[in-house]
Amino acid sequence: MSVIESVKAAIEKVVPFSETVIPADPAGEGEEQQPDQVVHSAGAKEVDFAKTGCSLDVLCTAEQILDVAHALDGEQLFIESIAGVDWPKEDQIEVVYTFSHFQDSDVRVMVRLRVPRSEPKVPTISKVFSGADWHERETYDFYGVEFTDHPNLIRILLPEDADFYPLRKDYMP
Amino acid sequence: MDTSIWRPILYLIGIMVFAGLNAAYLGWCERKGAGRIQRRTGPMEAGYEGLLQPLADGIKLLTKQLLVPSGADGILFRVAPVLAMIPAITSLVVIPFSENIQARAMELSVLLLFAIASIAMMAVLLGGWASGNKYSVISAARAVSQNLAYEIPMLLTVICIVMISGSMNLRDIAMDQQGGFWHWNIFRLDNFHFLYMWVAFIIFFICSIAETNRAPFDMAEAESELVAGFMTEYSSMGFGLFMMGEYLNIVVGACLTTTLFLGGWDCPFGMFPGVWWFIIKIYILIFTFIWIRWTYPRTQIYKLLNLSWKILIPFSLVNVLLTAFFIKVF
Amino acid sequence: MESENVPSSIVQFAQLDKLLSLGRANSLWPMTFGLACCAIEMMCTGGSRYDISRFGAEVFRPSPRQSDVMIVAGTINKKLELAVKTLYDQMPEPKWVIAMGNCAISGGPFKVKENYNVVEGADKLFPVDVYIPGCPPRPEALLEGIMTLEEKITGTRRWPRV
Amino acid sequence: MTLPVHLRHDETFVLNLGPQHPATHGVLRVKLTMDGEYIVKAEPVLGYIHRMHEKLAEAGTYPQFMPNTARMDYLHALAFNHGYALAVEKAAGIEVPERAEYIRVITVELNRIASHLLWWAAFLLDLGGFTPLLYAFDDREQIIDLLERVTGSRLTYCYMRFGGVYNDIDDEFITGTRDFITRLRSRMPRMYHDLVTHNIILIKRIKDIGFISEEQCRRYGATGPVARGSGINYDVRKNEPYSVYQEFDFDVPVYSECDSMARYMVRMDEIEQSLRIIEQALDKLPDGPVMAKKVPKILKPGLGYHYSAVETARGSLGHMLVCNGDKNPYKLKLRSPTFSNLSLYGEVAEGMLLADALAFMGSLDLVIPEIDR
Repeated sequence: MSVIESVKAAIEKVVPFSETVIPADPAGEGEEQQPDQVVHSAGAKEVDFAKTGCSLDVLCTAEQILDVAHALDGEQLFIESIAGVDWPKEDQIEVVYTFSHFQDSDVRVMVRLRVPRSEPKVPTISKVFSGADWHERETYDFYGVEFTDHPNLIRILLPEDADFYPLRKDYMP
Repeated sequence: MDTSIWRPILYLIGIMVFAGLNAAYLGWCERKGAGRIQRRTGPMEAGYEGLLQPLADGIKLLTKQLLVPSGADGILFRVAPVLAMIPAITSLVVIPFSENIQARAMELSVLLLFAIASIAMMAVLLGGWASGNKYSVISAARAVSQNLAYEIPMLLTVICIVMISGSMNLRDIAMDQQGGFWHWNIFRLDNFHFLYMWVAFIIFFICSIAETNRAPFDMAEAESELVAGFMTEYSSMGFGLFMMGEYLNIVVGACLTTTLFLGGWDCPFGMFPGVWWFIIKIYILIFTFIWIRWTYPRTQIYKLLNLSWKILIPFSLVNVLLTAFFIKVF
Repeated sequence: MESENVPSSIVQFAQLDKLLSLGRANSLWPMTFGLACCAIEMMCTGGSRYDISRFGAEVFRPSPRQSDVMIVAGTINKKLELAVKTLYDQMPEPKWVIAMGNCAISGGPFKVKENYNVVEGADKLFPVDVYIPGCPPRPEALLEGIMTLEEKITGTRRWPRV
Repeated sequence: MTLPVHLRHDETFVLNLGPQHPATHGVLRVKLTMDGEYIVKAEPVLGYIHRMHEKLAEAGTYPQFMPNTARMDYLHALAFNHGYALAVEKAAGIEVPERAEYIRVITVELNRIASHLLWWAAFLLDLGGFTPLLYAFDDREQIIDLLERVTGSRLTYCYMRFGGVYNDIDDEFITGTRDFITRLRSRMPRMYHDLVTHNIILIKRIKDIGFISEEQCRRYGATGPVARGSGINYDVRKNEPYSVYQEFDFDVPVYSECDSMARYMVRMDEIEQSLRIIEQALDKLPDGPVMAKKVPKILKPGLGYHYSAVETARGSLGHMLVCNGDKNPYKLKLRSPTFSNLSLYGEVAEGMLLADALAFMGSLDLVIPEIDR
């Protein structure tokens, strides 16, 4: 069994795969203009590596991230990065984790979760992947995402006394 | 006229000039030497081949603001740089430059020299401690442990020389080695001393690099670790005096090595002995100091101490025993 | 330079002043303080091709106490601001500052309306004597900057005399 | 060296290393809690050169961000160029002509050698050896001359374009590069290895210092020479071949000693491997255009997440690009390798002596603007 398949199976145990159907929006953006759009809404889905640079796209909720991290840790993946993406229209902040594998080629797992903008709280995974510590602090620094149970959640790149989250879309100095 | 008054004054002036020129121009030599080793030219624009560079540096350092940091111990902070200079100049008093050129011939000049040399370590200790800077304090602690470790093998090798020459007078030791390089303590043929005296020479030379805090043993001024070590808080001439003291210590170290091991003012082939041989020898040694500095990376403080306690001291002890044995047997 | 504004004193030490300024100009020791990209070009200037040592300025001192000129080689941001200011204050007089690169001059490419963290120019913090434009400036430009600073100190240009 | 058992925590003091310190290669600050010369706790403090690159990426259009990429990792600027170009090309679906890919590989590898040479110089400087710096810079200047010829700048290149490169290489560049390869090959064993690598002081300084286990690398996400020095055979050029790297025959140097010496050897071997790649690329260099035809002036990639990784001299660099069909990137996350590599510093440096900790820090090859972005 290849790494991607076993990772997928491990994630499946934690976050079951599901898809939702949304009716087509006539004025919608993007290339797909089909009447009914099937959207991947939870769990792991294989995507084209050559096109997106990822082999698995995982959607989960903030509560599930710790289990997902344990599953990925069990598969010997290493943490590449944690990023935040601000979606003010949906009033959400997305946290994107990427993991990769040292031995197998073309493995990249992108884990995405969304939290409300008003109360962005995500459990920390720095107990599982020590490297996540700094990445989470950076995400806190830029987006104000609060990583609960983080041992040392303080500003990392900005001055300690900064009171703004510069990468939120509505921030303008 | 009574020469007894003029003699000390002349020697005083002579030593001051010698010390001053060396302290100033060894800096220039170092920069030029480093430049040549590193495929560049070194100072070029201040005078011919940058010969006026020490003058420019001197003027600049003298006219710079002298800062005493607020956390520093005022008196000790000011005394330390002077303490770095004084022993180095004082040591030159007993160095025999040639048969007739010596400021003061003393019976126990070797002892005096080492007694004075330990004061230089005090300068580093006081300067580092009085600065009130953490880097300086670490540096001071390093300097003390380093000096303690390296005084012992150095003195043990000197004991070998004293046993061979039967005197503690530097002039007598040098006189004892006259008449060609096979009489020098390093290659001494009689009593088969050459069998182990070269080891003593190497030990002595390593120790003198360590004693003068030069790379690769510049633990006290480890630039990439301790910023500038004990000199971190020194500006202006305080820093200048430390630098000059360092160069003068090198000169004293080279003079001592020359007198103890390389026959002092003796010509290698036993002809035309004179002061120029002494000068040539010390500058070759000084060049070696510079050469080593710009060639090797720095060692580690605990490895440095291990080198002394685990290698140099046992070897020098064996050397003392061998010396006694060879003197007794042959 | 300075004498144009300062009233002349009764006793003049013209020749002595000249000697002092010549000494200072020929022994400009920079501080080892690389901030960003420009620091690499500053190191190149110390390298054997450009060789800053010809002007007696290769003695990069790590401690501000022993340095005469601070080459601000890179971007200063809000977090670093205080540290740079402290370093400047720690340098003994007389001291000079060279702002190397666009970031140190004005904030360079980071002077945008989204700027939330970059100090727009070293001269917001302390007086700057010589500005060297470029992103990063070439080593020749830094040499020229050093020579301009020498000109500022002594009043005459080293080379070429114009 | 490990921490002595009789350590008394009540006698510790805090040593503030940086932001201006000769060993931190810029403006990193490390808060060290020390017991004598032993480090009880090391805590890197970042952000002293945070230059808001991610914000600037969102502020401008896609091509406008290209010059910024070079200002992050100024030592291996072309790899950052390359990574960003790949990410946008992936998102916008732009095909790059083959010649352009070869030129990209040649210049990126030349730049990698320059970066390793500078690391070598700076590392030796950390260890107190000043002269290697001048020799390495001498060789580095040769590379800069070559790259300046095609890219137009010395350090912060903005050479790559979406769909190719800005400038074609000429014969003089090719012969110059071949001369440089022979020059560096002849200098590597005699100058770099005989004089420095086999130096007993250097070996004693860095052998068994800074032990990073394989597991630590994984937990912290350390990549590049740091991971390869810990026995992990991971190189983005091999694991997820991008550009035309799959065309070349080269080895990934891996040492399993896990100490600073292993990382040193990895980088030294990588210089030789890069020379091999350049040589093969010059031999195989195809003819043709260096820019793709019909690259739209204003790029508007559709909604999507695109991740592209490249191997820089310091490890795996990731660009995560989120597009929303607008003319500027919606979000660009830069996964910089040294950020992850440095994050294990605190754990590893614990219990070390000060001088060893700084030697270990040097072996990580830090470029601070790349950490802070």
